[in-house]
Amino acid sequence: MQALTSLFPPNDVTLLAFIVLLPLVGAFINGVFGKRLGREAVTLMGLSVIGVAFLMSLGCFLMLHEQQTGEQAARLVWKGWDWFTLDTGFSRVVLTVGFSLDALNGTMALVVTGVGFLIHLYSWKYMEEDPGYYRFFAYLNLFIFSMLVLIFGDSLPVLFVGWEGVGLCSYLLIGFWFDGEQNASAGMKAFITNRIGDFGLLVAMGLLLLSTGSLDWSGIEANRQHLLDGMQIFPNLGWLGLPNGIMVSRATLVGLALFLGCAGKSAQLPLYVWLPDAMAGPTPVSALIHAATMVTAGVYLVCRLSFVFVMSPFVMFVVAVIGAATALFAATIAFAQTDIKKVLAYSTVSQLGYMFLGVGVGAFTAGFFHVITHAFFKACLFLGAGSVIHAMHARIHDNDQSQDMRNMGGLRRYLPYTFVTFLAAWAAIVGFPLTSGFFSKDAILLEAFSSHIATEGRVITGGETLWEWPQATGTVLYAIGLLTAVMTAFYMTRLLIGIFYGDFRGWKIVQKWKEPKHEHGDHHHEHEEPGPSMKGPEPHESPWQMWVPLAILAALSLVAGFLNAHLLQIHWFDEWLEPVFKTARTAVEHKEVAEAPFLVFAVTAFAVGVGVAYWVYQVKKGEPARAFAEGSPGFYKLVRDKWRVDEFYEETFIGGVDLLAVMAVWVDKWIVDGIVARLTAFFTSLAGTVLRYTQTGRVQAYAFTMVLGMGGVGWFFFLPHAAYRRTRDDLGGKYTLTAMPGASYQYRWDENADGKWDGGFGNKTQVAFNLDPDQTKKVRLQVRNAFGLTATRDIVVHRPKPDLSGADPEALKLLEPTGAKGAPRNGQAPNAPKGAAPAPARGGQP
Amino acid sequence: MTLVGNIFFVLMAAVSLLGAIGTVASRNPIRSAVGLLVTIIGIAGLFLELKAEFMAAIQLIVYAGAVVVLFVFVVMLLGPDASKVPEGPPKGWAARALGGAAMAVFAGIASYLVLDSRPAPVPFPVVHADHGSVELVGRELFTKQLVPFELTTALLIVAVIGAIAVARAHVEKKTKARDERPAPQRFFVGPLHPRDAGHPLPKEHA
Amino acid sequence: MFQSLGTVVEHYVLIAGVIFTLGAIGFLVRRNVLVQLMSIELMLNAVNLALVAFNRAYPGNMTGQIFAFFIIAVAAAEAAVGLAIVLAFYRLKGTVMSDEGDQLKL
Amino acid sequence: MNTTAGTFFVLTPYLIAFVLGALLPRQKNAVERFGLGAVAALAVLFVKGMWPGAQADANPAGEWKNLLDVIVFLPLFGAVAVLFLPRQSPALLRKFTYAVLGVDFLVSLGLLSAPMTSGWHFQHVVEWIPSLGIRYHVAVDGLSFWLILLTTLTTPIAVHVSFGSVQTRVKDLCFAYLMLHGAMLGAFVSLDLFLFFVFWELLLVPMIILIGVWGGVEKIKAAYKFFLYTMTGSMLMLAAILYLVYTHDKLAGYPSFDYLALSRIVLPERAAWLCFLGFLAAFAIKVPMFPVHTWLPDAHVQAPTGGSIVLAAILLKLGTYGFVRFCMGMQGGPTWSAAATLGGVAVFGGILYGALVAWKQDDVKRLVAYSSVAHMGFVMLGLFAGNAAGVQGSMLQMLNHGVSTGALFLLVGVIYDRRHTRLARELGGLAKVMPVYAAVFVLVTMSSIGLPGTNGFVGEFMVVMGTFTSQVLGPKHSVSQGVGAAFGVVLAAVYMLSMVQKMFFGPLTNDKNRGLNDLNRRETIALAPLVVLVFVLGFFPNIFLSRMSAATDTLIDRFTESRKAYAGLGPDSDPILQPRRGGPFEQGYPEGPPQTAPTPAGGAEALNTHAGKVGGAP
Repeated sequence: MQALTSLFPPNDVTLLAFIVLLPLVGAFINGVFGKRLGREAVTLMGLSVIGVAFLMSLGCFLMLHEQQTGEQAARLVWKGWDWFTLDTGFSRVVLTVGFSLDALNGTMALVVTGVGFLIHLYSWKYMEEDPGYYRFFAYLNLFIFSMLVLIFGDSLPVLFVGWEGVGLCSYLLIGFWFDGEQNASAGMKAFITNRIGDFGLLVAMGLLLLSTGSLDWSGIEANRQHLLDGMQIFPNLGWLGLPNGIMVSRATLVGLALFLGCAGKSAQLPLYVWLPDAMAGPTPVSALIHAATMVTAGVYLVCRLSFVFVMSPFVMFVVAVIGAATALFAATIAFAQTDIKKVLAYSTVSQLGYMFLGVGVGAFTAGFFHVITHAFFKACLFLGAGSVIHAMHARIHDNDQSQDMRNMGGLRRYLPYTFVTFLAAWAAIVGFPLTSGFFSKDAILLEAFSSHIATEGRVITGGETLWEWPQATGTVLYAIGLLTAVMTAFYMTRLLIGIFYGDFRGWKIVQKWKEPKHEHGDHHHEHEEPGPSMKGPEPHESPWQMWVPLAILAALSLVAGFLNAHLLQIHWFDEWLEPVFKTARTAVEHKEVAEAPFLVFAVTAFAVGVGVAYWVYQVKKGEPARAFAEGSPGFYKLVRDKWRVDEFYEETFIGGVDLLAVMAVWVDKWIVDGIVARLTAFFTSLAGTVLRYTQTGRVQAYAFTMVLGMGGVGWFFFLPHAAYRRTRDDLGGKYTLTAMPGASYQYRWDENADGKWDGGFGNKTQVAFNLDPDQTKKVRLQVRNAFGLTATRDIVVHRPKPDLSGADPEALKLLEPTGAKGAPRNGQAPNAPKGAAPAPARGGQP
Repeated sequence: MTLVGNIFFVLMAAVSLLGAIGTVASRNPIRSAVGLLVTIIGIAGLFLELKAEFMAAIQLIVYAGAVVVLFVFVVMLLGPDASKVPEGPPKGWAARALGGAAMAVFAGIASYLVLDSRPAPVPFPVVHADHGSVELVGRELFTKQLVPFELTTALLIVAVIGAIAVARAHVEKKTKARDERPAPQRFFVGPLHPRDAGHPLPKEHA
Repeated sequence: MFQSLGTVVEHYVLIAGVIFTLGAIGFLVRRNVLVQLMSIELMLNAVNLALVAFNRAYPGNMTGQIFAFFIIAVAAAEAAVGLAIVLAFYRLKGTVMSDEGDQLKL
Repeated sequence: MNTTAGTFFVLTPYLIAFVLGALLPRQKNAVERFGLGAVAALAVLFVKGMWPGAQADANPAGEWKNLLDVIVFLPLFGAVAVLFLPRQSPALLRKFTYAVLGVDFLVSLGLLSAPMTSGWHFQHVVEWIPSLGIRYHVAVDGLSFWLILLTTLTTPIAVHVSFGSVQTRVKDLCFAYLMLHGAMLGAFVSLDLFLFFVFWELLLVPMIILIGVWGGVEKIKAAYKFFLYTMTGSMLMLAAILYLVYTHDKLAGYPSFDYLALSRIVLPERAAWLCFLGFLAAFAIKVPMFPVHTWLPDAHVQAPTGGSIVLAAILLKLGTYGFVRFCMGMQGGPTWSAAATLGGVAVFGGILYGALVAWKQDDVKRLVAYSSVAHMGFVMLGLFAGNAAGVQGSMLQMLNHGVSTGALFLLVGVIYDRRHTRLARELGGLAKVMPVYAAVFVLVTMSSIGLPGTNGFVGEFMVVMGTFTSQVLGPKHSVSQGVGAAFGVVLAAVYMLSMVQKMFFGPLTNDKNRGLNDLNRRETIALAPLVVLVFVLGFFPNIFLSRMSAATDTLIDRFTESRKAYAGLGPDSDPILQPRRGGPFEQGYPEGPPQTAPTPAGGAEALNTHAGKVGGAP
């Protein structure tokens, strides 16, 4: 450890760059040369880079642990190169491609590289047969790279690189089997939904830059008090009783925008719809990206910017409420799904809701702890499901069929290792006492009840006080959380029983299965021992490359809870993360409550959920569920169709934008092009049609028109024109009038406009005079030409009063030295008289 | 200025004006051409008066020697039929008459203004003896004005080619006619009968 | 005044103006294309005269005469092409009356 | 001698890299070798730019003043020379064109020897028409620098692509490309407005030839539309230029078309607005901005692939470049006042509307064309934001758009060459048969929609951040337009990914697509530099930004000052000249009335003295 520390001083930890770089190298080599390298080399490359990255992360983590003493937050920093500079006029932000490591992302990095490595190992055999093997590993490595950039990034834009990078990898991996129309469009859906979230993040960055003048963590934290400035988000609406519009603090806007980003990435209401569809990708992808790591990025961001979020109680309320609502909502959908990956997907959404509930009430440590434990048990569940699907695939090469719970049952006999590990992960997620899920979920629920965001003493600049949480918030949130826990226990038990207990129902999906027998309810009993021709290959246990990761993850799901087991007075994780959330925790208020009743409630919830599910699906063989479905078919169908949210979005938002786009195309074609191009063309051709009648084709007619023009010129010369040119100098008060020259013109003037000419006709072409401010003078000019014709012109000259009330201070400054009449004037002033301007300009520069 | 000079000026001015009237007023194009010639000679004389000997020479050589001769050629080539006035009312007479009248009025105004716009006429200054000589103009032409001068040569060549191209009509028809009946190629047979040579037969042989 | 005839620029300009006007009227009034071309030559000559006269009045350089020289060159070219067009026109129409040449119409 | 040697030494590493890259690989033909050499030279350039302190080594004193002349006139003379080559041997014509463009590219690398930290570089001033104050004044600064390099890089690529697909009238093609190339470069380097206008108009000719001769079914109509739109704007701009020159003549006592002189003029309100609108018309049509954008899709759809690449990558940049240089640099007052309104047009008419229309296009090329409208909306928005972040972002986004959209048009051309259709419904599942093509296409798509790490992101991000913090737009509009622009990011993903989805993914339904070949060597060579640039621009934008910053800072100063002077002017006061600023950006200022005709030689001189002596006597 000493050696490591001396090799990498805390302000220049190149090791961080290596951790990030390694997966990128792997991705590049696998992606570009993978086809030629062969499977073994690709496997070696893909696994080794992640393995080494994990070891390096471990090294960094230990270094960090060494340096972090007590409350003082330690940071390991690596600064790469200057990316670009945002010079906004009032702040200058040099964005550096740099990484930093503290307790929060150090823990996260361990999870990402550790779980990532296990899943890489798992994919070795899982994807073995796939022709796009090298592509898969390239994408996976690229994903790890992006994820590491996301969590290591020292500023929001660097984080954003990883943020969108994981979105891209998710897109590519969901659409990995792109020849299916559905897979590809699921990828697109994921990417676009994520992009809506990214839009929020982009807006948040803009507002943060505007408010705090910086984009990196420490800069934002240092200047966060500016976030309490008010901002008017609505025009003045006197008639609505809002004479000053709607005034909110910038923190609220920033927080909402950030949370939009988090909701997109972490599949919260209303942007959760992409995650269940994302299950179209290969199962290891679902485990890695859509359960363990990427989807928790939103929670990570809330934790990372916790000091921004707590500035606005409203935002925290929104985070908590949306988290709770998502948890409940997704759990209801999971009740009726039969695709095992879909069940797990909705369970993921639900668990993510838990995490947001936790961070929303200010329990950042508890929320983040759930991220860690969830990564273990959900990855284990997904990989177990993958193992099951792998086994089913031996019987039927159909993605939908091999994932359908109705075709499984009794698999524990065929897949013993998978069953045991799945059981362990199941125990964790349903909150079996002393497993990891039990501790982390319990902590969140307890804090939901007891914590809220304090508001006293904090006001928006401009006087309005911050919004306060309603009284009952804690209780309601706790109740929802508890209800969700019961439901989680129920549907997870249903899943477990559906897959592993009972009899194997998969015989019927071999090709020679006779349809008529399928229609009757319990017929599959008679086919437990079908003829050899119909039996086909049996489901079989997976090779070691697949069950070893399962075993490790299962073990972790069971024991990881002891890192932070409040029940046993272990607070290691709390203390470890304490420095990170120090700022934010000051804004959170706690009620002191007794823990024992909550423990009872939690265990009861687990017992009720599991017990009911056991009774329904194991004891009664699913009879009550079927009865319920038949009893209220409409409702059941609604739940099975996921409350038709996708269809609702399709009709409203997507349909709306679609309509808008169709209208835009129409407008482009008929209005814009119609007015700018077609209408102009019409008028041009109309003019052409009319004017061509003037074309007689005879040369002399054309010459005649030419002569007419000359006649006009002659007429102009025949008449005298009393034109003049005035030079004015409003500041100095000097005016000259110059009569314009003409052929044999003679002039006479009447300078005081008394009706008497000052003299006879002569060659005097100019008069000059001075005026006082606000003085008006009338001058008359008469011109006589060679034919003796005369023309007269009355000229009025007015000197305006200097505009001293002007808004522009610059103009005032210009006016000041010349305020008094006849004052000496600065030759450099922009309004210098015309004659004087060229001389200095010419002589000014050699 | 000597009296001889005055007389010469008056004479040349009168000659050129009369020639111009003759050009415009004659019914016969040949007479118009002769009027033009007279005008040109008159103007050349005025050039001499203006100490522009080179220009006078050029005026005579190019205009009198080339342009007017070209006009006469064309008039002769077309013959009297070409200038015959076709039947029916002339087209566009109103425009022509009005245009002529307007032109005359305009010229009157312009002349009046020219003469009246200055308090005193601008007399000619004394100039160097070389003014307008061939040497000086040549030097000017071949040094400062070399590029425009060369461009003029290009213009003249293009004009010649263009004139030939425009005037030489129905060329294709002629070549086609020759192609249809190629001349026999018998070189050592002695004098040929016109029929064999491809020429149309004289009347008595037909 | 009489003895100074031909020694002021106005005299020449006046002559030039008259010749130019005659040329212009000839161009406008006459229908014979040949005469019209000759009228154009008259106008060009008038311009030349004015240029040379002004050059005599302001003899700082030779630009006036050089310009007249170029005008003569261009006029020669113009006459050649113009007459060629007249020939082509005659072949087409059998006459040289300009009001027959109104094919440009519509 | 010294400067030539200096230039040579600066170029040496690139030349060596080029030679090595061209000679080392085995069994390659000349064109491939050239491409590889260019890539190697680019790599060296990249390494050198990345090297800490590399820029400090450059010696600004050793600039060769004729460099820009060579860059601009080499292709123009090449175009004339092509006319004298035999039409019957297209191979010779092609080689000649490659040679000219290649040499031009190499020469343009000489620009890199200038650090672009202050003032004009490679400035060259020659009197042209002294009596009107017209000069041949070319120079390069941070604003035009990268656009020149983009041009010299992109045109060879476009030409290379065209030679693959166009087999008819090769001579005319070579002529058009060379002339277009020279004219575009000329427009970028001109600092005399007359010269600028000449080049600006000159490039119309080859472009309508390109569209009208090798275009699609409705090529003539598209060429007309392009020409008429652009011409309309140009004429209004000419009027504005002439008015400025007239004003300068009135104020300073001598006419000048020079940018440095004209940018000192501050006009009173009405005249300023008319002038500004004249310039804006020309540039907004070229960009194109919202109501006058419809020529672009038509032109793109009808143009051949190479023409589309040049049109998108460079020609549109002339509009934005012109706006920066001439509207912001010369018409600060009205530009400032109009910025909020025009920013709204850029957001709603450009970014959002363009994206929506693009989404509903079935013709892939048309879709990319509308995406150009959206992207150029970003560029214009950054300019309207008027702070360093926004303007630098815009300048960067110009390069990005050139690279990404150029590559996209190239890729669309690839499939058009194979299938002779560009309709997305005819395609589908292509990723199966053309994996490399699909990979590159997805990559370029990601760069186009601004995925971080690729080039598109940095520009868009800087523009959006600049918009949020803009003082020019005002507190209310800056935030709302920033939000609008950020939402454009979502729509970009929608239309681009729908296209990728329709073209590449899903089952391979159309039997005609079954036997398609993947990218061939010619196409790969053409794409390689663009793909490299996607990442270089994405990860190391500072290479590019560091050479712009001095110029953008000066521009913004100039913009702010002339706006202040404009605000101080009453509505009906006379125009004024701002005081001289001095400093390196005033180098080459037209100091006085230009010298009239040079002293005559020989006899004429004698005549003059003679006339002078006797002239006074009657």
